[in-house]
Amino acid sequence: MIREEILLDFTSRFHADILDLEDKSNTRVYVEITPESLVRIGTYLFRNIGARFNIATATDLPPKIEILYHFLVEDINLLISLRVFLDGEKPEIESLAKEIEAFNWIEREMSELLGITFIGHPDPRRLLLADNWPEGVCPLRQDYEEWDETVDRTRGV
Amino acid sequence: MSFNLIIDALKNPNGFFASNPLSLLCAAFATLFFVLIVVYSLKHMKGRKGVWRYYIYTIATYVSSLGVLFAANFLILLIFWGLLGLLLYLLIAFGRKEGTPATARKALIIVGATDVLLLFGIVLVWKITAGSSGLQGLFHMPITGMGIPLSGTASIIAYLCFASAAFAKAGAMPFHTWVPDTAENAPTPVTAFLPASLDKLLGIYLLARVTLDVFQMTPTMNTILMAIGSITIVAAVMMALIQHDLKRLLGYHAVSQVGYMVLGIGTGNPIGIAGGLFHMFNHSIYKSCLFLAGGAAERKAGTGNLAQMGGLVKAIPLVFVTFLIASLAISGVPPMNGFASKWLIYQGVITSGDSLWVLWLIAAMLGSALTLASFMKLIHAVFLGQPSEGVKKILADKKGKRTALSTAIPLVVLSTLCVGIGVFAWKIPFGQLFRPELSGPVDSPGIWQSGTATLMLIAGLVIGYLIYLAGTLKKARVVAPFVGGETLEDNPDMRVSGVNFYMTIKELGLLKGIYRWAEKKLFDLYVVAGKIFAGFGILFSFMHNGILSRYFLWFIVGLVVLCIVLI
Amino acid sequence: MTFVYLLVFGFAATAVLGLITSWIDRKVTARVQYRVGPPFLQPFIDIVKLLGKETVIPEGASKVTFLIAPVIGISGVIAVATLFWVNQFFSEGFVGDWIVAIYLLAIPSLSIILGGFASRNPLASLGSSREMKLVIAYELPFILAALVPVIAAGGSIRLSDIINAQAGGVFAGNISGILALIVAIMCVQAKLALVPFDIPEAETEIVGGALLEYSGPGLAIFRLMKNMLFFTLPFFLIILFFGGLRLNGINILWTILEYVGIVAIITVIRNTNPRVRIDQAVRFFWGPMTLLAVAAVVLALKGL
Amino acid sequence: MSLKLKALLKSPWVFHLSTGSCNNCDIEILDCLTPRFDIERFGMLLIGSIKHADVLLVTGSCNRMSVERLKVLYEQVPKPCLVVAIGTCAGSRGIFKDSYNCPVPLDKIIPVDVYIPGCPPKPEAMIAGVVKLIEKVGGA
Amino acid sequence: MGKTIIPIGPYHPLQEEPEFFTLTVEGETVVDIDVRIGYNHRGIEKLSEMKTFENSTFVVERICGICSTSHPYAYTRAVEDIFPMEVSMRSKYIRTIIAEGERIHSHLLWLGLAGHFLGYNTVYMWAWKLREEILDVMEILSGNRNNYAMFKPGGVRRDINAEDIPICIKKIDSILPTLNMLKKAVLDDPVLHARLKGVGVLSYQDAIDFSALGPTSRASGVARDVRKDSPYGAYQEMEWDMIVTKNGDVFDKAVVRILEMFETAKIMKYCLNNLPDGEIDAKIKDIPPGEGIGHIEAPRGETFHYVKSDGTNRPMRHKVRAPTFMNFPTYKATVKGQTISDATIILAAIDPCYCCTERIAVKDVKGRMLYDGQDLIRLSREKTEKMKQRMGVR
Repeated sequence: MIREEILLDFTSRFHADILDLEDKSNTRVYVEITPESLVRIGTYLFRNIGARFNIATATDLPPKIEILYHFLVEDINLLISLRVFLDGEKPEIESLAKEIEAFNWIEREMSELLGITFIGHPDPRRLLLADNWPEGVCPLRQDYEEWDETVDRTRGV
Repeated sequence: MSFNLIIDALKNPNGFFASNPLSLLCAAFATLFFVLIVVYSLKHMKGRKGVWRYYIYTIATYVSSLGVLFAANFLILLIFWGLLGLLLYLLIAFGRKEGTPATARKALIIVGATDVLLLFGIVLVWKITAGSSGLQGLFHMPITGMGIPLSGTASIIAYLCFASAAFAKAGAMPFHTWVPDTAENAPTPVTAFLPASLDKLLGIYLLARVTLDVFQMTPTMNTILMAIGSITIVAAVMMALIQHDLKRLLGYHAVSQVGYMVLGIGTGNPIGIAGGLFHMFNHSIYKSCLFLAGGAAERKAGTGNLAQMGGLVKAIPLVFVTFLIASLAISGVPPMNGFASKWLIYQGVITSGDSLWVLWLIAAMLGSALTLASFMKLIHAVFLGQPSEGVKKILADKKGKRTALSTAIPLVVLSTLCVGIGVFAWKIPFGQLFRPELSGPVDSPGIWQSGTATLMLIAGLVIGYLIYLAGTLKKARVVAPFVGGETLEDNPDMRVSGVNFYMTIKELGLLKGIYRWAEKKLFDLYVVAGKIFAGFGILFSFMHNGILSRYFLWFIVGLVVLCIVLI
Repeated sequence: MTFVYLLVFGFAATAVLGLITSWIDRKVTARVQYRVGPPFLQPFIDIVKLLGKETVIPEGASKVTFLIAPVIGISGVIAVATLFWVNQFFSEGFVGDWIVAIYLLAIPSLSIILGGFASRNPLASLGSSREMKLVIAYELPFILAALVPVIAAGGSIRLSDIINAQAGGVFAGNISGILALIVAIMCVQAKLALVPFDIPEAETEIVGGALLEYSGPGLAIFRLMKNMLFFTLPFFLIILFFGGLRLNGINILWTILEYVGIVAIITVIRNTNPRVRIDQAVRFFWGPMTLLAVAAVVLALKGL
Repeated sequence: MSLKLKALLKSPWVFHLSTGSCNNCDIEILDCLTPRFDIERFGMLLIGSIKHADVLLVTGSCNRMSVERLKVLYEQVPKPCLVVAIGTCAGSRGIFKDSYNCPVPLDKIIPVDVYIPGCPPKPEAMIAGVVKLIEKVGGA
Repeated sequence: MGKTIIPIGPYHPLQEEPEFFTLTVEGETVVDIDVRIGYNHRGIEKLSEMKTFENSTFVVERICGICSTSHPYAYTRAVEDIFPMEVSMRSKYIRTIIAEGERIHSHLLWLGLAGHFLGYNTVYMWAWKLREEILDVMEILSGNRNNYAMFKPGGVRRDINAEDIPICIKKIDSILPTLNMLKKAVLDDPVLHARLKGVGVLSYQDAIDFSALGPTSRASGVARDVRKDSPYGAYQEMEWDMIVTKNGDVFDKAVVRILEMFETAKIMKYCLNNLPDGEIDAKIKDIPPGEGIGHIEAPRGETFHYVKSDGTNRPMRHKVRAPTFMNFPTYKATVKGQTISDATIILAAIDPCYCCTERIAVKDVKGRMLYDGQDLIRLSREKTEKMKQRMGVR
């Protein structure tokens, strides 16, 4: 399949869920979709088109949180980025990890660094932060503030 | 007619009982164990239902064993021998585990069946020697000094019958299977008294008597005995390696060690036989020590499952020390008594002249290493290693640290004997006590100077201690164990119970299949025979109903029928 | 008199020679790896340093067992080394025979196992269990291989007899002797827990295995014990297969060559192999090595 | 100076502790073992168990997970024990000073004896650092 | 029966970096495995958002010491992707040389460590001896053994002198025979075969499901290489082979890496021989608002950077995805059922780089040095004095 065919097939199949499509360059396409359709579209890209899941990047853009899911279609060198916007107060989205293993860790990471809840995640434990890190404090949020009074910001020695 | 003969026989009591040095020695040991077991039972059996019956049975067992040891003719021997089987059944039934009734039944059937074989053997001997002299011979036949050559089929069958009875009692293969079950399901003192010590003494006593006095051994029969001994050593200890229950594991060792005794007697030369007999005494010492210590540990931990024990050394240090000494003895670590008798047996094997002596020697020496392996597993799982959750609670309870005196005395006595006999007394038995049993002069091809060796080891210990003194022993500091920066307290699952230590070996090529068969009990004569008998369905289920009186009835009926047939 | 032997030969000489052997091993290893390697006195310095370090005992462990285990081990090595030395000097024999030697040689492993078990550390427990499995794995071929000289010496198990029987020609000159020697060297490799059989200590798997929790003097004794074993085991092989140390005239040179040769083979094996898994080790010893040893025994029985 | 202390300086066994580093210092430490640098010449060995260690080589900027564990580990080392902070991160947290996950500098957690700066320090620098340490202690 | 857990880590000689694996075992067999990471988490992503685009390069360089080229490379490509723009051919070649140099040293490092983990220290020493030569080449080209600081958005920071090229080629040539010998020693060793073949197999489907990358996926038959799939740098300019094997076990992962080193040497030599003339820096002034994605093939697999700019001189969001982040979870599929001994080498076989995985560090505007050498020596002396007193008391 060539690039146009894939895009055409993709847009016609999910046209109700696609809010916006930005054809940035020869190798990049950004597709904004509704959060509800993420699992369907993501699984379709992964399983049917054979795209490789690169990573998801979440950004805190108050009052919303944006997540980009990057899929690379290797044969034609096309990177499809699915964009979803979540509510910043109570970010919640269906988990893809229960379908595809590759999403497991990144969802765990996003959930602790940005406080996004992934519904139905098979293993929602903490991934990166320390055991004594307080619940609900998300370092990558724009409103993150130092919470620990014992922190010493001197240079040491 | 026959009653007259019996009355005649009764009028002449001298024909009933006789003694010789070996039986005296066995009786002395039996008395020792009897006393120790009674002392141990004071605490262990306290508060059980019908405990007075337990003591009566124990005393009866003791008396019966004396009867066997001093029997001067086969009939007396047979009567007490059968009585012992029955008492074994009654004593096992004091256990409080799920499998106890089945175990008691199994023991009775195996021992009872071989009792019948013993009877058959006696009859055959009687036929061979005095077939024409009527019943009288059966009563007056002395059990020593006949020297029947093992030439004809009848004599070979007779010998094998005797040997089977001895094997079943002592627990050698292939009649061993009741021993591990008993060890697991019977009360500790019963196990320590019967399968571990008394039955070994009696079984091997009978084997020695029969082999040395009643028959004249041939090289082929010697080879067969040695083969049985070697197979018993290795196979039983391989089973012991993978056990999960403390006393069942010890039970398999009780089987394995019989192999050494059979091997020793099978060598047919004085030094080997002395070794075999010596091993019999040593074994009963350390094995009852192990069972008693194991029982104390089991009582403390509240379970015999190795996976749920661990770390008990802090609760019962004395028990640990005696257990360690006894397990070093059973593994044959110099200078303990187990090494001394094994060493004698090896000498016997090397000088036996058997064409396969290398095989027997290797089996015996490898068995010794495997024994060490399984005891290391046991020591780790029970006493060292990390405590399980249950044991942690016990350790937190300060009150539980004392060992009861009635438990301590037998343990200390027995473990002292392990070291004492090994270091000081090892030359006495084979030089003096067994002298009458040995047909020729004892000359050993090797050297073992236990005294000097012990001194050397002690000197080594002193040197090691001096090195410690040169170091910083005094300023020792207690810190958390290093598990990569995490703490054991936060990760209670980081605990190696030791149960699966030898899984690697269990899953090794050919052994995997053998172990699988063994776990399906394909090597268990009782189960195999049971399966064969299952064809006789109704009869078997009638026999196999677990009602004691009926078993006893069958036993008597069988005896009577045989007597009548033979007369 | 016994104690003079014990102190002078059993302990002092064995320790010094063992430490030198350990240096040879480290130096050769370094040369194989294009490195310079440690200075000559390094093994001695290591021991002295460890003596100066603090003794730390793992929490909740059985203190006495933990501390006594190294002492038991070194006492076993001293005893067996004394046994070898004195049998070397006196033809009438001393203290024990071949069986005693084999049993005493198991004591160091026993002490390591006990020490590991007493450490209350899961990794140490695992290391000790591997050591135990290794012991039962190599014991079978080791006994078989060691039996070949006994057979060749006409069934005598006195070490002095075995030495004397080789006055005319060493057993390593026979086919059976060579085969048995190969097997025995592999077993010695495992007894010393060197690669490819360093499974019990596998630093990159279980951190150091049984010795993980030892520090200071305890570790010093264990290291000393291992280094002494590094001398004692090749010495045992020399007694069994080369007729013992011959300390007269030109034979000294031969003896040194034999000894250094055995050590060099051990070192080269350790540097040209990866560590095997424990099940592979057991398979190796119970499979090919046992077959080879059996072949050697059969040949020896046939007088070859 | 006692014989034992002298021996300590001739045979320092090092244990490597990474508390959140970028791998570079760690790799360079391993590099010290290899043919070109060969620290075994000085009797140094890299050992696996902290209970055998004489010198702790600490790399990295000590993140939250490491802080508590570092204290525990320092307790476990048999004394005398020297601590060497390898690299800029261990010395002063370097560019990670402002990170939310690097709360405390290393020397506020455990006493440090020597700092070897650099990102990463070259193996030569590490060897020189440890040798200087030895000289300092030995000069007493 | 309670389960038994064998810990690997967090401070374990297997790992240069702290990670905490818990192996649930039965005897020696691993029945389950779990991991706790976070011992290395430094918060680099957050830091990066405090730095300028230029300075961010230095921060991403310190994500990982072994990947100190991959991350800046991917980052600069991400920044260049915002406009988008192309850099000059000469800087493409230089970038390729540095990236490939890193690949060969990283693979040698892995090979050595794998040997070390197996107790085969001779391989470890030999591989690292060769690695020193490559580090020499890198030192000649960049001035440092690691953390080369060669990259900047728009080009490279430092040019290659023409007179250095023959020396570098000679050095690369000099290691090839030894590398060949090492290859034979490793790939033909029967004991290694016994240890590695059939161990830790990652099936083709698992490799797809986990989105495994780099040598880990190529060993399982998934032909996946960013250099071929979405070419960048100078990789299109020459012929080279992608190494793919079928079995997915540890041995195949070693084979892939060893054979790749030869390809890499080939690429490096080609680039050095055919270095085109031209500018090395496009001198970017302003970075417009937008999003950029850069991904390159690091030694361990694809490194992925995402940069979002809001038009200021700082990245608004900078996301780093190291190859290990995707490769690492494959341990779940590969370790179960193996023995403890195998578990360690399987974990090592994906060439894990936890520092990369846990990145999220911060960029610091000031650079790195906080104290000069003199200060440090002084401080060091003071500490040593204190220590001497302590030891004197003893």
